[in-house]
Amino acid sequence: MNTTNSNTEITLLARSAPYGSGAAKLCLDVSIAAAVFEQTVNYVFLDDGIYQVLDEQDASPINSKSLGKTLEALGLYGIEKLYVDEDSLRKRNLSTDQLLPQVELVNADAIKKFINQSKFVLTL
Amino acid sequence: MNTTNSNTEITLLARSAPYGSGAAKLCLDVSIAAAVFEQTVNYVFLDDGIYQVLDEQDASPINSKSLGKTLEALGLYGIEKLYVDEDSLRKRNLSTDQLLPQVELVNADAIKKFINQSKFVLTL
Amino acid sequence: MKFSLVVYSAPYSSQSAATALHFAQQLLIQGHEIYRLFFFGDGVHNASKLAVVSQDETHIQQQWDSLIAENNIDSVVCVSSALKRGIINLEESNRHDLESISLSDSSEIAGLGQLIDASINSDRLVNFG
Amino acid sequence: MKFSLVVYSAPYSSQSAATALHFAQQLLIQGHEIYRLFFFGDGVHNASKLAVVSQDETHIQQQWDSLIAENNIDSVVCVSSALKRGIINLEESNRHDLESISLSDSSEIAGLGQLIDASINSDRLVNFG
Amino acid sequence: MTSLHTITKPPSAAALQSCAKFLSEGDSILLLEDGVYYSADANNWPALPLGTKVYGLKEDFVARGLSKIVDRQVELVDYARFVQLSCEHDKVVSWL
Amino acid sequence: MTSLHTITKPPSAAALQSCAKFLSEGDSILLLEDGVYYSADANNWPALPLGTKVYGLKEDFVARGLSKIVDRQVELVDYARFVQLSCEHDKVVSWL
Repeated sequence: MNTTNSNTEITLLARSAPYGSGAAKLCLDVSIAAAVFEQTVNYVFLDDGIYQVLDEQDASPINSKSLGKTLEALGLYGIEKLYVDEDSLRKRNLSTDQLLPQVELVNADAIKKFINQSKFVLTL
Repeated sequence: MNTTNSNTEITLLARSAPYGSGAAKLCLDVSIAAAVFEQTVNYVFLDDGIYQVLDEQDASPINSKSLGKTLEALGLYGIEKLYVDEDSLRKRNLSTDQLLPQVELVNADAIKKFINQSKFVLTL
Repeated sequence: MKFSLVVYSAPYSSQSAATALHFAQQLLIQGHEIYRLFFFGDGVHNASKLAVVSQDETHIQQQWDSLIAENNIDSVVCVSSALKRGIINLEESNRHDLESISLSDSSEIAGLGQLIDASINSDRLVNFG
Repeated sequence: MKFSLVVYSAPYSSQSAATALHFAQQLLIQGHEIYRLFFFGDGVHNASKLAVVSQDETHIQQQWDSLIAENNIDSVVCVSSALKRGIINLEESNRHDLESISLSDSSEIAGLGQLIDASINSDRLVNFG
Repeated sequence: MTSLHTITKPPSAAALQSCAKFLSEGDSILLLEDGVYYSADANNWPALPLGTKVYGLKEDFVARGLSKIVDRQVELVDYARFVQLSCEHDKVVSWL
Repeated sequence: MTSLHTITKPPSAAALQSCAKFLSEGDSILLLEDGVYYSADANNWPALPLGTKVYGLKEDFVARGLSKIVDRQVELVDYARFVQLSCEHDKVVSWL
């Protein structure tokens, strides 16, 4: 494999609610793989993906791992920021104090820029 | 099996667009099975299910069978009417002349009655 | 009461399979009867015996298999959904020289008539998908 | 150009698997190179060799298998998606005494690194799901 | 003939909006799986007939970090009560 | 860096509405699978930046009975052109 000697920018647009479907988990797995192979990852939460970064998730009652806890720990892999589309947040009547501490609100122009400068965009 | 000596009323609420997912086809299969076993079937199309009863479907370019054609032929199994939620139709800017000839527009009260009097309701 | 459950979703792709399993376990705890489990569409993957699940995840297929076998429940995968999704029994395997079987021993392949029968002969039919 | 395709959906449950297949066929017709196929999530079911499909339906798994084998394409199913969905090779089968194999001979099991590698080394990565 | 309507998809799928149009007297609603997000978003609630009981599956609220922001009209229940509700109503309608 | 954005879900999933917020100059849209229903429903079109080309996959329009009610701004294309469009843009963004 020829991965380590080139750096590619990847944007992940996480648009699905966690737990109900497997999409959020797949997106998370891609983010970790990309970070492990030293690619630059822009991890953006929009639409129902906003629900992935809600604070105080505890998935033990449904025998799952808490997605929020893993997202919180992504700094270990060099993914320091979780970008949240401010428009999606507003539409769901949520505020940043209900979200994980790592989130950073971004507007549509910032997300457009991520998409533009990335080689590869994945929406899940 | 102990099916033939009792008649049960079944309401199918078809809410998915055809072809994109397998849901519409599953619902159709249930309708035929129920009719074959001489149960009473109320086949109701609402939300994106409206798209199932669009006229002039020709799924040969995507190597599928045309769902519309099979729905048209359900009279053979004793399912004479395809009930269409008028509210869903209006919301999609469609009119009955774009739909299969068998369709009959119904309002929410009629659908509520179907649900009420059925032993079993399936939404797909 | 006599319940039948219909499961439309595959494990790990949708939470509904786990919800259905939990509901079924609770039915038995409360002394209700499960007349039939019917796996339909992607739900047929719940009855795969080839799943290899890591220790830290719930092995949903195995839990279904145990629940069904231990309680002697009638469990059916829909024939038209199962075969094209690669869920096959010994008979289909032999017929098509596939040399492998993917359907759990605790479930059998049958037609949609079993779903209609369940809707007639159960007090409640509950859908999970 | 060098393309890689990622397929997230199972055949028959979503049209996307058929769309991806059609797109891949057209790529080869136009002389493009397919660097890698990566089956992810429910997409791993495209690489099942146990599907039994009736004559009047398109056998999507078989068409993938032919396309991959005839054109010698690098085809990968994601290990973490595949095993828990019952898509296993000889090695996993032996390790867990399952006596059956569900993965097509034309595909192999590998990790997500292969997806990242494809995103770096292809001109275009196209997702279907 | 009363129904227990189960909602498992998030508000963006608008299943509760459809369901609400067809509710009869004595019907109840159970929010579970991703349906629990309705509870966090008052804007997305359709008008429900007066007296419609709304239940929420506690396990799914806790998993999603919503147990503290439950809408006041939602009563949290466990699986045992889910089974009881299925018996108390004449049928279960699952809005898949 | 231009993108070809593919929309495969019906208008009720609102993927085009999200996609529209992030379009850059030179970007195009391809409606396919259930995304083609956007073409039948003018109410559901979000505002697109001036000059955004919208393509539709012909096979999927015919399958769904929509080939006669195509919105005027949609240009029908076949799979061969789909592949070409993937090459002409710098990347493909699939709104799954």
